[in-house]
Amino acid sequence: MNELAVPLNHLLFLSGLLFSIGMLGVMIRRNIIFILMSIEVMLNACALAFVGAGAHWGQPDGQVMYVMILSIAAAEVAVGLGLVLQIQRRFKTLDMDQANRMRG
Amino acid sequence: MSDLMLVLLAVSILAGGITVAGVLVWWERRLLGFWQDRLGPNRIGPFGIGQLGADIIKLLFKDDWVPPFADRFVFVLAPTAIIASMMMGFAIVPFAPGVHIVDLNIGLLFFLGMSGLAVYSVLLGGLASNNKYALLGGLRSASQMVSYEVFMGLSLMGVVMITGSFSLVDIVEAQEEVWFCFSQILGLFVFVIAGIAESHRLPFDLPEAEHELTAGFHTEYGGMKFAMFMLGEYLGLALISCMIVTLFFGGWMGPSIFGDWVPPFVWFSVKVIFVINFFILLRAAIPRPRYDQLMDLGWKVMLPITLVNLAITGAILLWMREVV
Amino acid sequence: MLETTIFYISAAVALAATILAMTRTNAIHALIYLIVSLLAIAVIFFVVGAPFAAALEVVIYAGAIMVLFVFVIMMLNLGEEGDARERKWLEPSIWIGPATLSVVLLIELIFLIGSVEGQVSQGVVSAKMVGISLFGPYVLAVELASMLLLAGMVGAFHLGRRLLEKRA
Amino acid sequence: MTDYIWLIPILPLISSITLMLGSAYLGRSVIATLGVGSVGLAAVLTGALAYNFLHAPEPIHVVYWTWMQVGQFDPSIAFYFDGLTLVMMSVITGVGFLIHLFSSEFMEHDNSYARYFAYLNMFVAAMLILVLADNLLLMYLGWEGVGTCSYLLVGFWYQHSANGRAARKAFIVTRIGDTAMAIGLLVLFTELGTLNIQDLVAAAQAKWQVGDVIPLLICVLLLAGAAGKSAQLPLHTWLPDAMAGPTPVSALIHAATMVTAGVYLIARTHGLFLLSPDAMTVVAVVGLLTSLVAAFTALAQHDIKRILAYSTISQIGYMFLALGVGAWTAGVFHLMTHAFFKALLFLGSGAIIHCLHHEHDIFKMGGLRSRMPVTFWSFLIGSAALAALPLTSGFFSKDLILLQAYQQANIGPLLWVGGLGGALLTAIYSFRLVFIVFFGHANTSPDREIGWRMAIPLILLCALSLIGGYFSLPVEKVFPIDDNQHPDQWVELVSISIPIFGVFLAYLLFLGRQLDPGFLIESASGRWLKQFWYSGWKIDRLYDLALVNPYYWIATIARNEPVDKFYQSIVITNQTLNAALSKMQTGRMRGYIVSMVIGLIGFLGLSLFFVAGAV
Repeated sequence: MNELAVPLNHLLFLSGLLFSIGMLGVMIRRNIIFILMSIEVMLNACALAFVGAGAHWGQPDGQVMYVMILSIAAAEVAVGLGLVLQIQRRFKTLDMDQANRMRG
Repeated sequence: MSDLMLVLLAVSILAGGITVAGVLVWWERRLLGFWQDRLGPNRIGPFGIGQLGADIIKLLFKDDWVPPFADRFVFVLAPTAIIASMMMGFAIVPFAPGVHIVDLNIGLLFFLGMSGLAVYSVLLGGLASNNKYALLGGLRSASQMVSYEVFMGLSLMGVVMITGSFSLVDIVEAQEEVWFCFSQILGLFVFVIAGIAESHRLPFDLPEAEHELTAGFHTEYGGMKFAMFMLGEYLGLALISCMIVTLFFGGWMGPSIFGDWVPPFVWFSVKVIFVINFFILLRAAIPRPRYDQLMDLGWKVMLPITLVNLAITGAILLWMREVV
Repeated sequence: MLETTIFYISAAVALAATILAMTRTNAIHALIYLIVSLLAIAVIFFVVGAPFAAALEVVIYAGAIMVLFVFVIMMLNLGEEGDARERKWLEPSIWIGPATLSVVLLIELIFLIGSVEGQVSQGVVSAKMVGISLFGPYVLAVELASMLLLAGMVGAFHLGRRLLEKRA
Repeated sequence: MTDYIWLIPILPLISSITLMLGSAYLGRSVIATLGVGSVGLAAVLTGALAYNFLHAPEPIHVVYWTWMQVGQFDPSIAFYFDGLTLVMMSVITGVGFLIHLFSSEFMEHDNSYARYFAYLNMFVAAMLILVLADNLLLMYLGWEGVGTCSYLLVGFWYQHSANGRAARKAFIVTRIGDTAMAIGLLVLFTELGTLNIQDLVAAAQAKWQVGDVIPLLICVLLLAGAAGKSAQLPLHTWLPDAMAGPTPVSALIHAATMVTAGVYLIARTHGLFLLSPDAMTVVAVVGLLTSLVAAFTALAQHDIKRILAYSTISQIGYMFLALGVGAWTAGVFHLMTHAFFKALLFLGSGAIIHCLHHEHDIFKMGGLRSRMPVTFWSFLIGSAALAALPLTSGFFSKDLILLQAYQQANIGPLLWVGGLGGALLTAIYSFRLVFIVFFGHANTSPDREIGWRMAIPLILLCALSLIGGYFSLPVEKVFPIDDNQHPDQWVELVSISIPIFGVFLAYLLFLGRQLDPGFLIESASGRWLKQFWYSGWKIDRLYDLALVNPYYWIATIARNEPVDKFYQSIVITNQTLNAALSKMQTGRMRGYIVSMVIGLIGFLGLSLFFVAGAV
């Protein structure tokens, strides 16, 4: 696979673009499920950057970080979706702005 | 292998896979009839072999109807997912020395990934039908398949530990001396059961249990789309059988007492047919468990067994490394 | 050159699918696009010589995490009225501000990344190498990850269990 | 043949862990088999080790792995095995096995059978680590391990708060000594750069002259640790209270093994003590004073176990006396014989208590001679050995100590006279116990006779108490050879005759009643003295007045001191700021996200600015 001729910064651009899109999604959506999905996109963008950098140096460290991100994502989704079910049951809606009772 | 040969092989696997899946429908019904003391399809052609053609004609010419309450985009997408992923899964199966489409260094993980993607077909089919039975069937299959995927993956790690590679060719070659069905008997046991659950074949076909859920996730499907689900299921059966043979029964290798006059591909086919027949026998012989029993079996029996298997294998490997 | 082409095609697919996923009103459709985007990223991983990451992306991200999403959406059973509401929530007046912010961030990122040089691929980093460094220098991180997963499992169980008990 | 040394401490440890984890699932017979069997197996292995060692008496040093590595400090998990270790291990596993066997019947009807054996096995493991350790840090691990087990076992019947109090007292008082010992270890390490005992002694002898100050300091600190663990003056007050635990525990921990750890520590580091004659004199004086104080106290007690506890303190005082006058072999010898006969006495008292419904008061017993013959004979033999009557094991060891004390350079005769006084008292109180409990008329009647699992350890320990004096310890290579002259004949004669005279006196006083000390006891000063001795020379009271109460007082007034006000103000400031900042919690998630993004953009902008600025 040595004939791959992609500059590293193209890959990082892709990662940055995905990250921005995911961030935009987090900011504009009100449905909690979409917010969780957007967070997944952001995590994936980070993972892409890590793996790309690891590939650039030919080191496994990037993929190690990818595994860590994966476990974070898995834990986050498990807890997050549990919360989604709870919110749906308590507020009868998935609107993030309705769940605003925790304030100072 | 040249590119042309590769393309030919790929095409023949695609065509062969679909044909085999079709033949399997007939073969299963014949065998079931035989084991359950009834006749099975025997009207059309010798031994009822023409039944296959009749079924195809019926399915092809049926009205391709999408229920108005369904989510059309997802409804149409769902059946293609299982066919696509199962077909992709065949890409890594080594049928004979050198006869495989690609020898991935992550072959086993690729197989796991493809069988993981097959979940979507059932899940999305159930969801898009907008039907209570279909939804329940989809929910059941999602938890069943996601759960059993865990031990399916874990049960294979013993094999990977012994071989030191995810490549299926390496795994087959590592069985030169002794097949892994002896050293990995626990892994084989779990993998067979998880394989049945993954392809939701009869003892574990809770997602489509007729008496509870009519036909489960594919209640609303008919015609060609239904045929694709069926095809996907039989392809899955064939793929799991190929994997069992490759991982635990030495793949294309035969017992050495037979010498090498039997071609490897024949060995492979014989073993696969044997395993498929075993699955059909299971369907004929074992009643369906309750859904909670199925999940209990998975998390409370299978998972501990796989973990014990992993621990034992690891300990023995470390010990052998110390000794050697 | 085949790999390079594949890379750019997958990048385009990933971007398009992600944008589509972020703008759908139907959660299931958005998820399907997201899965496509993940698969495209898996292909990119494979092409840049990280087959292990690619396999994990398919097995765990697309095969397990996204299944959980679908699962939850099935349990919530969002109807047609949900779609209409989502459409109302996606008015330009809502997203124009955040979009500006994102674009500013993107521009900054591009400036920062722009100075990076070099090619991506230096050959394949095999699963074995990843495993060796996971259980070698990064073993503490593995332990931490296992703690995290345990905490996630306990948390999810706790949240879900209360749900079941209240219903019963 | 050294391969299996590690098995000896590991076996009880594994059994202990199994019992802890599986206590709910195991039957009583399984628990007993595990608990007793593991120690029995360890004893068999120790026997095999002893057989090998006696044929080829070379010290064995096995390094397993480096425990930790911090700069120069790299203690290892390693065992050092020589004659002294062998003696200790034989006592721990041999006597320990007999006591475990005894316990299996004694505790049979207790609800926490598994917990008991788990603790007891853990104790044996920790004690073995203590004596096998090749460095002082690993030894300290075992040292604290036995302390923990002692705490757990003294408070074994924690349902009564008094037992918990006794356990805490034992723990805290020994902790005072342990802290001193830890400081001693730190000083040793900073001075010599190693904690390995053999290296350390060699380095110390190379570095310091005899009589230097630093060895004196180290020795005194080590002595404080030893005094805490071995219940020597002034840290002895925990041991009588520790009798709250089950009697076999008292036999194992508070008579035969743990309390002798201090003796072992000093014997093990005798190379350091040889550098500091002053420290040795302190050891001898502490030992002598302890032995006298405890002997007087034992004379006035009513509780059978407290008598034995004070007797233990007194006997360990003898061992310290021996160590202090440089009679290393005699001290360790007395340690061994004392383990035999004191375990015997404790187990005998355990048998009595077991059969008399937990009666502890000796004046409520009596006439048990004919009804509990096995116990009677074992008690008689044990008391004879304790009183050092000729031909018993105690005689050989105590006689050796007294003779060597006489020859000590400065204050030898004084130590000898003190020791003789102690011996006389020992004979009196031990036979007072025998005469009151087993002779005279019966006040209570035992409801059962002991079973074989209690009888066999008693009989075996009887045999050991009788013939233990003929053992010769394989410690010639460990300790410097005594080259003392043999003292005059009359010294020896007096040493032998004093215990016999004591027994005779006890007979006159408590059995024959030819001597009636009534007028003495009834007099005002006699009553006061009796009360004084009964309360253990009022030392507990003194500690309460001098230490405990002032501490409470300081703690009470320290609650409202001005420094606290300063910290209060920090708290108030924080609370105010927190109230202000928590206004920012609007509860609107997207607000948070947007502010995070703005912050991110700001930081990236800053870094961009600096990158650009650098270029």
